[in-house]
Amino acid sequence: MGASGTAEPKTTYREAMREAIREALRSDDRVFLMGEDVGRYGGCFGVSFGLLEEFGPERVRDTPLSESAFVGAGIGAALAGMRPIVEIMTVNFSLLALDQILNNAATLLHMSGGQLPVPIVIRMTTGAGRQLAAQHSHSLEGWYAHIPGIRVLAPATIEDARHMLAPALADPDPVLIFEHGSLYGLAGELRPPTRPVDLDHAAIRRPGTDISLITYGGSLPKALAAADELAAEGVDAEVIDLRTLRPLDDAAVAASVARTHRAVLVDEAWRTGSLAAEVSARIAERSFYELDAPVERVCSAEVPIPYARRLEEAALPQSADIVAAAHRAVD
Amino acid sequence: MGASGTAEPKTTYREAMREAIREALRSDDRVFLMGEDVGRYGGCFGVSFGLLEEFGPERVRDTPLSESAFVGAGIGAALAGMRPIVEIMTVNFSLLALDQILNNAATLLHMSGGQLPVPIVIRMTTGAGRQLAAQHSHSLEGWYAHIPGIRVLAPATIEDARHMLAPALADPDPVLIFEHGSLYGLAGELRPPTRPVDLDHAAIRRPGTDISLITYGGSLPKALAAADELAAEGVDAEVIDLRTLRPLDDAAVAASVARTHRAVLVDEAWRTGSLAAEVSARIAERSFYELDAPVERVCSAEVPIPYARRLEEAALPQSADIVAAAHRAVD
Amino acid sequence: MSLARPARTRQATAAPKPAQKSARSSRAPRAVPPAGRPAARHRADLLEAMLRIRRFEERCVELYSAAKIRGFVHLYIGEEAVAVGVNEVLTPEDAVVSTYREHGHALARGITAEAVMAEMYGKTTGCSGGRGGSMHLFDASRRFYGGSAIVAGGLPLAAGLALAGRMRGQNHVTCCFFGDGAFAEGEFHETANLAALWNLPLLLACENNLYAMGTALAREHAQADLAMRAASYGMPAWAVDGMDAEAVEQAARRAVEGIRAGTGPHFLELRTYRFRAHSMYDPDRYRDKAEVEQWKARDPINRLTDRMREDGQPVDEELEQIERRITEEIDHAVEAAEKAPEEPAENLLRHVTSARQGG
Amino acid sequence: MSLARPARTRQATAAPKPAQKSARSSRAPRAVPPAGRPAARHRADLLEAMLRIRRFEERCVELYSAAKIRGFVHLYIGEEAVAVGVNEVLTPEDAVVSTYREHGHALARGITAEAVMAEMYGKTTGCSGGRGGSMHLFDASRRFYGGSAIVAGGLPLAAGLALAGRMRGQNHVTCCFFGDGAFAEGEFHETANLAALWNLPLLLACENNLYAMGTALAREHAQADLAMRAASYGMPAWAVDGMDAEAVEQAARRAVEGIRAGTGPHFLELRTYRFRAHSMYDPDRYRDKAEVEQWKARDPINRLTDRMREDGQPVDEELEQIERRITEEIDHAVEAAEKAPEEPAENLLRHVTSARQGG
Ligand SMILES: Cc1ncc(C[n+]2csc(CCOP(=O)(O)OP(=O)(O)O)c2C)c(N)n1
Ligand SMILES: Cc1ncc(C[n+]2csc(CCOP(=O)(O)OP(=O)(O)O)c2C)c(N)n1
Ligand SMILES: [Mg+2]
Ligand SMILES: [Mg+2]
Repeated sequence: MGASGTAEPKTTYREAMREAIREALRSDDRVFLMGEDVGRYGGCFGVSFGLLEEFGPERVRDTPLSESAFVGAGIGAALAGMRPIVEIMTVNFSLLALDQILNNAATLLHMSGGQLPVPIVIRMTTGAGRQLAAQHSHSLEGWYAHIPGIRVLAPATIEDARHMLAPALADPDPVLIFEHGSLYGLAGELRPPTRPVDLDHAAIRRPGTDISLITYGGSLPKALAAADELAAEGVDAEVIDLRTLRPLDDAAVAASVARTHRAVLVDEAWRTGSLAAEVSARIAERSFYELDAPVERVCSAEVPIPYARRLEEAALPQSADIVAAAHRAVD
Repeated sequence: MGASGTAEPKTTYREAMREAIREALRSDDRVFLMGEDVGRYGGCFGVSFGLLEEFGPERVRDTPLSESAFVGAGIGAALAGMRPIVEIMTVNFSLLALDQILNNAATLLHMSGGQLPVPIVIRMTTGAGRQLAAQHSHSLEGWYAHIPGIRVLAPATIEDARHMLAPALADPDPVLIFEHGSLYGLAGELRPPTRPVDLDHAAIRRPGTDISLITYGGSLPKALAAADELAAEGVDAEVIDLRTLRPLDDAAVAASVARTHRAVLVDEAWRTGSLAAEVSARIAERSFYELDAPVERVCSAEVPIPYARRLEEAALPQSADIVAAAHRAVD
Repeated sequence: MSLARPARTRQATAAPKPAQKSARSSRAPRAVPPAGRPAARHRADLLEAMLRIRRFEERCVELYSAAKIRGFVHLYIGEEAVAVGVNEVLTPEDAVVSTYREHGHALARGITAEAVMAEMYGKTTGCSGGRGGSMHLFDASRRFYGGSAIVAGGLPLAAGLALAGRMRGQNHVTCCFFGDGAFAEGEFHETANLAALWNLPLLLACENNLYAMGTALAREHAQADLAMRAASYGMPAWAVDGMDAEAVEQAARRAVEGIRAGTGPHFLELRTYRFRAHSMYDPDRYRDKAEVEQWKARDPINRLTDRMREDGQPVDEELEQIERRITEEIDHAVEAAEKAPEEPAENLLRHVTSARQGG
Repeated sequence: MSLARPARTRQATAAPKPAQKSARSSRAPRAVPPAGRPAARHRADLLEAMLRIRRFEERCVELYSAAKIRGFVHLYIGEEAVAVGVNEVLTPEDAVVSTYREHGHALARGITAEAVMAEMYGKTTGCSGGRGGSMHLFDASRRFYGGSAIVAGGLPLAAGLALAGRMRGQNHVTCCFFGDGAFAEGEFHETANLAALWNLPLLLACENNLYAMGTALAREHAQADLAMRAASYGMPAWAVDGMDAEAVEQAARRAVEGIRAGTGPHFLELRTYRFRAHSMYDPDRYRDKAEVEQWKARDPINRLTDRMREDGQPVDEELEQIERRITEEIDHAVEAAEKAPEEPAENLLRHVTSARQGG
């Protein structure tokens, strides 16, 4: 990867993320990176490789296996004026720090009557698909999107991986960034942002007129593949990438549904209580009279994700499932 | 409270719960109660008062402040053939044990290919309304309802408080029971169950024809009050108590909506990502062509629940909000 | 209940560890007054600070009965020497993290009775704008970071405040109060290890009042010598008589000097007792009345006045003046709280986020 | 990286505690064979058990490269003496809780290479029906409770298994394996306290291999003498040479005898080292190659064979036979796994709940 800090000719999602962190560490001495194995090991998924050498152990800080303590310490450091980027290896381990996130990070500003903003960024890997079995395959970002006081991001493209971190760090409130494990290897040209990167709006990744495929994160490539397949059949699908899971960009969803009158929601979480349920409820509230067919949800089966490949594939949303759901909605 | 074990003339929700626990301890020596202050103190909300004296410290077991350890120990004891009832004082502290619940209790059966059922019952108080402020007012049962492998109960009546525990203990899988803090004082006549108590079905708490008010737990009294108010205006509301939050009784919801064609969902959780979102999504999927108006949700405002009474009242669903939502749906 | 006896200040038996990090004994000689403040004056200050807390909370009890204050209220009565003694050695730049039993910490830190009372009334003039209540007092200007109702939840936060101070090159100390019950939570252990590993400027002030709600120390902890266990993390740790403000102050001074000198976190086990129930909801059925009376005989306020008397200080006049000042202060606080405005419901969504309206 | 040196078995410096709960020293004399088994035979058994693990995992590496096995795979190579030594003293009625680095524990416990291999192939004949994979091996009939991929997540479970045994009047021991990294998690501390407080029949077997992924012991722990810290909970705790199967067996026997005699939980710090990377994904860039070589010189398999040779046992013929048996066993396991059926996708929702179909 290059070191220029802005646009590069060819990069991966992993490198884009790393470059974003590097830029943050360079440009603001209040920023530091902290988490398990972010330093010597180079990050569980290699995101922070090389940063320890560049910035030293004070600013690229390996922690013991103590999720609650180091996430809480990040919150405390943010209270005291730092801009910590805390990496939790994966969302699966974030449960151990959930109390700190919900009861401290998300709550201190309000509880203190506005005195204590918490400018922390917490990054973690999410999702399934690599045969890591039941305890290592969660998609819990929908839970986090339930919590008032925080912002939840799900970069699904190289551009968002590269450009969401700076505004996240500029946000005075806690921001959680969910990086789907299957995206790190995504490679492509990193284009400079076409408009100033904002964290408030969903993106239309593929415009279309017949049906809206609404998704985020690791499911975006699957939705795009499904849209291609549908196009071949003559169904023109619009693909919406939510990007920000909290606050949700209702307007973008409603606008898309107003164009297409049909929606398929794709979310790798278990169906019941998924973020897709919330999007569906909002469509029902806001676009009730626009809908020509029931909203479809393509989610994970309600099962602890199994190891065996065939079972795991059956448990997770696949492009074919999206296509089938679109057929149901269009027919 | 009486000691007869079955029906009593006059009782409270708290006493009904206690009687259910007493009966369980008496009738099965594999059952024990474990949690913070369940013994000498008599339970944070007085539910287990007197049980230590009756059953001794082995079976009514005070634990240190170690939510993860004692919930996990309950899971281990269940694996080894016991039938633990673990009390987590309140849902607010359950986050510290969430990893154990999600990654062990809910997962071991599947991960082990069916070898390891986990017959544990975990009880906890939930909800707001007593000016306990942001860290003590959560309604997170919707999160638990997201987890495959567990059953989630929300007894909202004295009868359910008294009679849900036995079938919960008989269930070979983990069962979570959420007791809304505002219900403990509920007093009334404890009628013997009209039909065998089951954990699979929602209950119609008030039949009606014009609109369905669908709720559970601590919001049931509010929904019933709203129904009375609506009745005075000539609107005949049906009140559905979900009772079991996982698995949801879709059929009961769909049947009610098929009768009334309008629905208001009442849920004390924050609106975004609430259980009400899931119910709304299911109505959209199953009853799309039955609906005459958008489904309404009456939930908590998206704010850490404030201490000040006026603010807390404004944050939580009130009967008046339910009535107003019903008006919107009916108009 | 063998452990629920008044404990003498005594040497913490510490495990062997690196030379500069040894547990030392702490006895309870008269505290050395801070330079420039005569001993008699200093003692009167300690006394006033403790009495302010005592009288303030006694008023809270009345107001709670009158339904002016709601929610969970946890009284500090009996434990005043701890907050007051520790606070003496902290500077305004130091940071404090507290628990739900925090009136004493807040008042000792200098948050006015008016601001605390208004908070408990849920008024806009409260130190948290009425949104926090008794369990969530905050004052950013005094670096008082509240106010946590999740047992042990403040500990990681405190480690972070300490870390930030160090990274920013400030020589500040962060003091975190927590209870004997909190010591059983995993978060305490993770934080103790992190703080010792990173050599953070953190004072771990464990208020061992022998109970976590209704659970006595011996039923919470396999090994009840908390200072010794803390020492196993490789940090200096003492047990201190928490019923003696001067002893607390002296122990805290030594700890804070060590912390400022760069020797990393220190642990104080402050042996104390709450004279009242756990909270206003608690029927207090799990303790012997005799035990409570035994501890009341060691009331930190009487202890200090007795000592002043022994040393020939004119304590009775002093007391009269102090009591008058405090009564006025509290009367005024109540009056002001009564009159203060409530936040209108339209403002419900304020302060959920800084950047945008709502959550 | 000063702590990442081969450690000698030595006395754990324990904090003072009640008389029957004292930390004792453990040296590494030749293990006393279980009654009725001649020493030579016993050693050959230990050797075979270790070699089975070693060869099995070497095959796993090949199969992983061939994409027959997927997911996360954590090798135990180098640590075999721990699983084998501890297992020797457990009865079939005892319970075992393990981690994601568990092939060794599973094989030592008697789960067949065939069942483990099939599991890693994701086949229905696997010991978890193919749903668990390398990190989640289970065998209820052997009271082998897996298989946890959340670091420290098995510890509370183990306490509960121990509690249930005691409540049911059985004299069983529960053995929980976990790493030096897990010792930093709050869950370890909560569990240690609970177990000691309730005097549970629990063996806490801490596999200190000096690293948690890429983080060396000295960067995880402020105080790296884990046995000493465990002793602060008031339980007997030893450090043991985990590269010596006989030393491990002897230490475990003493601990388990104590546990069965009712003296509550015991802690063993088993000082060991993994010769391979943390997992198949790990490029292993954080350790000195020289350090790895130094530890390989202490290979527990060579250690035992050398000792057998010294004592005049005919180890070479023995080895030849063992290797032949094991090769056959593993060949057969791979063959069987290759042939075994996959669970059809229609059965996806099986075993989510026992009572109903689906979640
Ligand atoms: C994580 C968590 N568990 C349980 C509670 C309920 N609770 C509140 S205070 C308390 C006792 C705490 O005891 P200790 O730490 O000794 O402090 P003390 O109240 O004695 O000052 C308990 C169990 C809580 N608030 N948070
Ligand atoms: C709670 C949690 N945090 C992080 C991880 C990722 N992780 C897996 S293994 C491991 C290292 C554990 O080290 P240790 O306990 O020493 O066991 P070892 O791998 O050395 O056998 C880490 C950080 C995890 N699985 N669970
Ligand atoms: Mg206490
Ligand atoms: Mg290790």
